[in-house]
Amino acid sequence: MYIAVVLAPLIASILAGLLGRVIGRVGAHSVTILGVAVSFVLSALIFKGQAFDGQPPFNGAVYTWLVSDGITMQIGFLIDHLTTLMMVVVTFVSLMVHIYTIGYMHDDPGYQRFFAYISLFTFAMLMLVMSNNFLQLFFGWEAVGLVSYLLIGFWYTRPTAIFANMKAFLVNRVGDFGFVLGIAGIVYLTGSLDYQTVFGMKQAMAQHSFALFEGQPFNAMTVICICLFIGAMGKSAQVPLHVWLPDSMEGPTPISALIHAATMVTAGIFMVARMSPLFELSDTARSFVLIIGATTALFMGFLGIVNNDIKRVVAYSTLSQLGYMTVALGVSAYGAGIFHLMTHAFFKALLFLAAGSVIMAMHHEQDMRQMGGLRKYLPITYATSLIGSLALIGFPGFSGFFSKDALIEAVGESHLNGAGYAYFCVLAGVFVTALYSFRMIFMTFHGPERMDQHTREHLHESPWVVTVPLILLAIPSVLIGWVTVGPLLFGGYFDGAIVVAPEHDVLKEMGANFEGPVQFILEAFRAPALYLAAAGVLSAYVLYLVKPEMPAKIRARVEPLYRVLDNKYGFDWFNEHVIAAGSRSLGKLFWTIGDETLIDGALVNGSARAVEWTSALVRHVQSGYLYHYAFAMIMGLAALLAYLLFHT
Amino acid sequence: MQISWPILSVLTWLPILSGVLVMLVGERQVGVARWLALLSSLAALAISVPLWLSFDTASAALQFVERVAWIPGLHAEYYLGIDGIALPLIVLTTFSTVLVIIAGWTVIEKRPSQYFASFLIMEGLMVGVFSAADGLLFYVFWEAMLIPMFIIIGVWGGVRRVYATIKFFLYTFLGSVLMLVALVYMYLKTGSYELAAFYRLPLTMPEQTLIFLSFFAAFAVKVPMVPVHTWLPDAHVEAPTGGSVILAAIMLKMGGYGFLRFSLPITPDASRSLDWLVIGLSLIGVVYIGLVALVQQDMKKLIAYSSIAHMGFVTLGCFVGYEIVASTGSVQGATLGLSGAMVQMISHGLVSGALFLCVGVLYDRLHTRQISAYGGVINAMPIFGAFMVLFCMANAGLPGTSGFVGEFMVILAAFRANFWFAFVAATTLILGAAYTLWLVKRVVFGEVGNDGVASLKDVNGREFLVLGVLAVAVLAVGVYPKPLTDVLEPSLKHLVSLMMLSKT
Amino acid sequence: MLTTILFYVFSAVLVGAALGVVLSRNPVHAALCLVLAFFNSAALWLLLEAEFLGIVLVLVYVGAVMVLFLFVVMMLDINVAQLREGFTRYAPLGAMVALLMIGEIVYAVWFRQLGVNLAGSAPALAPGSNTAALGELLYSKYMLPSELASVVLLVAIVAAIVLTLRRRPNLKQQDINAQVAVRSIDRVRIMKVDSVTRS
Amino acid sequence: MIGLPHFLVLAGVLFSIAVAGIFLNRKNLIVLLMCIELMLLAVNFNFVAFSRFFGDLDGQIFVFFILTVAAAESAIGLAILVVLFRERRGIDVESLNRLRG
Repeated sequence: MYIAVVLAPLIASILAGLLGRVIGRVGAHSVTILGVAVSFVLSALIFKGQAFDGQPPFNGAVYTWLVSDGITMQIGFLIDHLTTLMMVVVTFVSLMVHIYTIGYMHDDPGYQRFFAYISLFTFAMLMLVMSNNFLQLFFGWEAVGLVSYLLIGFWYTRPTAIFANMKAFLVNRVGDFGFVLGIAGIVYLTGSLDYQTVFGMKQAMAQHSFALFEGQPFNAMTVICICLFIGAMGKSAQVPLHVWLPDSMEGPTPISALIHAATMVTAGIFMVARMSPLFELSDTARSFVLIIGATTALFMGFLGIVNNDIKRVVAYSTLSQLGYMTVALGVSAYGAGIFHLMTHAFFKALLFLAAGSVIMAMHHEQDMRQMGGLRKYLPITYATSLIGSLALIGFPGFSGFFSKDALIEAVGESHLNGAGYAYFCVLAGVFVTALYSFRMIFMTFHGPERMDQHTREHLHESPWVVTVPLILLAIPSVLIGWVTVGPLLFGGYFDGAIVVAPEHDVLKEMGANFEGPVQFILEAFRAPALYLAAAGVLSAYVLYLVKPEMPAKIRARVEPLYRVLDNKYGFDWFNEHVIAAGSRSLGKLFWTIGDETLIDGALVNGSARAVEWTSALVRHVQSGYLYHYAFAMIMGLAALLAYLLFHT
Repeated sequence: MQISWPILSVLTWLPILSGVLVMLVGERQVGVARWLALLSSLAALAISVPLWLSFDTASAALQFVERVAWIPGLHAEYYLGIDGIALPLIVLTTFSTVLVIIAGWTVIEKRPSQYFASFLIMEGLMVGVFSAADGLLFYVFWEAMLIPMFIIIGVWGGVRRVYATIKFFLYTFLGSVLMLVALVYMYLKTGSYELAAFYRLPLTMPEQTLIFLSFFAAFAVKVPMVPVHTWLPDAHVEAPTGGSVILAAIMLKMGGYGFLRFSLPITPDASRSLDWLVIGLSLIGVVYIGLVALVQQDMKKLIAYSSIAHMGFVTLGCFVGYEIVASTGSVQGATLGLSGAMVQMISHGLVSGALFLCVGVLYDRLHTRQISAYGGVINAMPIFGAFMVLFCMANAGLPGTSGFVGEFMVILAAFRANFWFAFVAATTLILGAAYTLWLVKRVVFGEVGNDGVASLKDVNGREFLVLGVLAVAVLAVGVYPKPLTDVLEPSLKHLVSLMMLSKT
Repeated sequence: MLTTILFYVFSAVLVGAALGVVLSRNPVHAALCLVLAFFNSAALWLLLEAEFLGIVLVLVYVGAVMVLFLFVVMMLDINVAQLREGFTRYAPLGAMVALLMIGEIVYAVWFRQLGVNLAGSAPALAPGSNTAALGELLYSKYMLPSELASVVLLVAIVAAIVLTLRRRPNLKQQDINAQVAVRSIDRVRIMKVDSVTRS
Repeated sequence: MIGLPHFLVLAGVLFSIAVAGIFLNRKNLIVLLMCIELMLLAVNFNFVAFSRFFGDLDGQIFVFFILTVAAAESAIGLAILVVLFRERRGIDVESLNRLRG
């Protein structure tokens, strides 16, 4: 039954991909939607079974991939509370995106190919989420990276798209580089790839240490966890490896919603939560995670304020929300992290799809400065994106509120070193998030209409096939928090899957005085976060509606700061000029000097020339004159005779 | 089921004789020659199937043994026998020769019958190399194998083919002459050329070092390892498509096979003391060649350099066993490294063979290999574009394709030996992806480069068949490599036991 | 006592003749000096009681070879003047080389016997004539080599003829074979002539 | 008393003169041939002297063979000379260097 969940989208994608021409456009999207729907229903059933009927978690192998030198590598499934939750989220969002794409990609020549890719993506994500060993996790990890490469570069004739997809794949590969080293470390210590055996031997691993640099042993657990987290950073776009996410907006909007908001980027968070037993044993690794998460949360938020492309603003908000989830993992509040992941999946997918519908209405215009006052023309999109933004900034009662506030409180409680800095970042982040999300709302839906006349006539609400997913996503953005905060956060829903050391268990302390969602909301009025959010909304209102010329003045005064923010802290410049250009010039150096002149020139052709030179020299001895030869003979004879006489 | 008839001799001599026959059929009935070549290569492939099925994967001893006196004076015997290490390589040989003959079907106009004949003869000789269990017989096949490739590159090659083929021939020949010296020396000490006798022969340390270095000279050139690799890009650029497929798929494996069959078991102590040299060169190879591949302008040169980087993994996998014992004291992981090296050889054979075929497909249409001459090929040739992306992903080592399996196992073993080995080896993930994706971006994706590209016709039936079969093979090894590793496991365990015991 | 004097006289003349051959301007002079050299060596050989060889030397060399040389010299009208320049430039080097060689040989033979006892005087001769002994030895132990020697001579003769023979193009010669091989039909032709009655 | 060394020295002197002759003579091929004859004569000298002083007739038999060879050699030498002359109108050694490397 579990295999069906995975195979359904795979078969659908193969059908749509290879037989695209044969089954036509309608055939393609119906096959893939059927496949994803099947896996959604099945995962919902499994979720119900596990969550309500108390079925035990399932851990079994499908087939043995490889046996070598005592290490058996298998493909298998581990279905427990954490996996079922992720499965439901993935399949639900994927279903919404599938339906949404019918409208969005309506007149695109690569229609079947697109459906094939997104259902292939669902297959890869499910393989990643449901795996019970590191090999399959890594397979899912890279397959997801591949499909995102294919999807970002879907319109392969656009130079910016094919540059963005290569960049995305390479940055993911840098993350996978660390991930593979982590896996290799685990295999070195435990001799197996299976979660159960690895978690079983975690105490032994913690004692072990690697002498990376002579004489300086590093705790093995720290090294492995940091390596694994590097992989997560690559996939969930944490600070140094985040550069690919904003560029991945080059791809069609549905994939931004599916991949770059809801599922793929959360793979890193899921992986760290799954590896909680390992991360619990190394404080340094967790504080590393905490600091990276906090920096991403705050500093990516700033970029959101400055950017004018609607999709990029949402992308930066995703980056900062991912920072929040990483912070939650850092303070061992894995449950809060996953809870925020789930709620974020819904309202972020909603925001992306809403942005998509705005772009569709504006005939692929993405610059917010050309928009304004769309409230009248796109009522449903306006309503749903408002709900999404409220959920995003943590408006009391909305899903975002429960997960974000719980997360902020958890950071407050934790006393891991680096928690202070993280608490500050998280709180400042709340203000920044509120500022940029409502800046987006006001610039697009309120204020003067800045678009030109031609587009204004054609402004009309998107067809039902776009708006229905929006509404379907809006509902959970509001209710999901209310319903699930009790059982999920404090009810011990994750106990089976996530192991938290008692002294770190921040959620248990918070859970002590938690009586219900209503009490939680009232509780929030005492916490600073709420007021910061309100301040953010207010300042956005003032800056962008009441006095629209104010932002220009502020920018003039803090010109250098603005320029730093504008070119995204110089990461892109650094990657292009230092890393890419550096390795190219190094390669050229190696090739021209190393290969061409040194090895080829000196050794190979050099020896050939040496032979040629000596033979030319020797040729002159054969002069052709008899007397030269006679002379040579006599000299030889004389020398021989002399040797014979004077030497023996 | 036990094989009664001498399967290995048939597998060696059938292609050679049919090659001669194809040559005799000559230029008049080219059609007949072509079909005869295809039939004989299919026959060889058909024979290799029972070879695989009736191979007993439990024992590490030589199987399908044939032993007849050959040169009594020199005590050299016509002694054939294969074990788990040789079997996959033989099947890879027969498999890729069929593909090469199909691929070169109508493409070759100049003397096609001799073209096919030289491939068949080379196939027979290569099977001979893999199945020879007698030192002299191995050497004869080893040198004879060079001649067909010399002719293929020399006659049907590109513009600078003469320079390339002479360089290729002299380079490999110089190395292997030293090997002959070592073989003769050991013959004088044991009285026969039988490999098993060489394995048992006790050798002092200085002897072992000299013998190891002479073997190293022969096999390092063949692998090719970094300092002696400059012949490969020239040979590949100038070789015809079929030639560079066979060169990449099989010829490079000779070096790796040689290490496993000769250097490790015969001179274990010298290998142990000099393993830092091999590992160092392989790691340099991975990074240095990776960067060099990044800046190539010629597609075939880029793939040639990438295959050098991949082969760096093979040598790393072979010799990492010693470092594992040195650092962890236990042998656990040595066999993993070795089987990773073997799987990497097989997968590299498939993947780079396929990539060369792809470049061949483009070359047949536009007669240029420069990357700048292409762009947006996928618009004109969508099916070919899909194949090209798949094989490039396999070349970058994507899990689910065969490229990943070997590299993953070698990295696991390397980590056990030393963190930094794994660290440098793992950089291939980044470098490999970098140069391959950049190739894909500039060639396959993007706007239609020029009208030449716009006029490209998509893959025809023949090419689709060849690329399709290779794609299936690459995915099969990637998704389910168990049957391959099961064949390797016992012989590699036996090899590790030989490797580790000291002979001084 | 007499033999010593004779030896020195003959060797002196011999060396003089040899120098003459080498240094003479005119090839004819050189040839004649060589003849003189041969005669002197024949004499010396007689001193050594190798009388048959001495006579043979004179007969073969002087009789045949030197005649040949003179004949050739006469036939080819070589202008003597042109042949002589360039001689003096290398004279010192040549002389120095010769002296070096002579010095070494003399040193070798005279001062360092290198284990060979050269000193002793000549042993008594066996009875009977030297020629008879030579002949008997020649046809017993050296039968085969002498046959080979004759073959060498034959080859030389044939080679000399082949090298120098020139066949003039329009030479009218009898070709016996062709004459013998003629058949009747080559020469006789049957004609049909209608009869004419004389008036 | 005339001993074997005397004869050997004489033969040595003859031989050296002959070789110097070859070396000095830059022009005349005939003198060259004569010098060769002279050399062979010196060799014969040695043979005869050794055979006489060691009482072994074999040496003298060898002189026969040297004689035949010398005769054959000079015959062919002169034949070549004639052909050369016919070809070149001159027989100076200087121009005969076509067989160079």
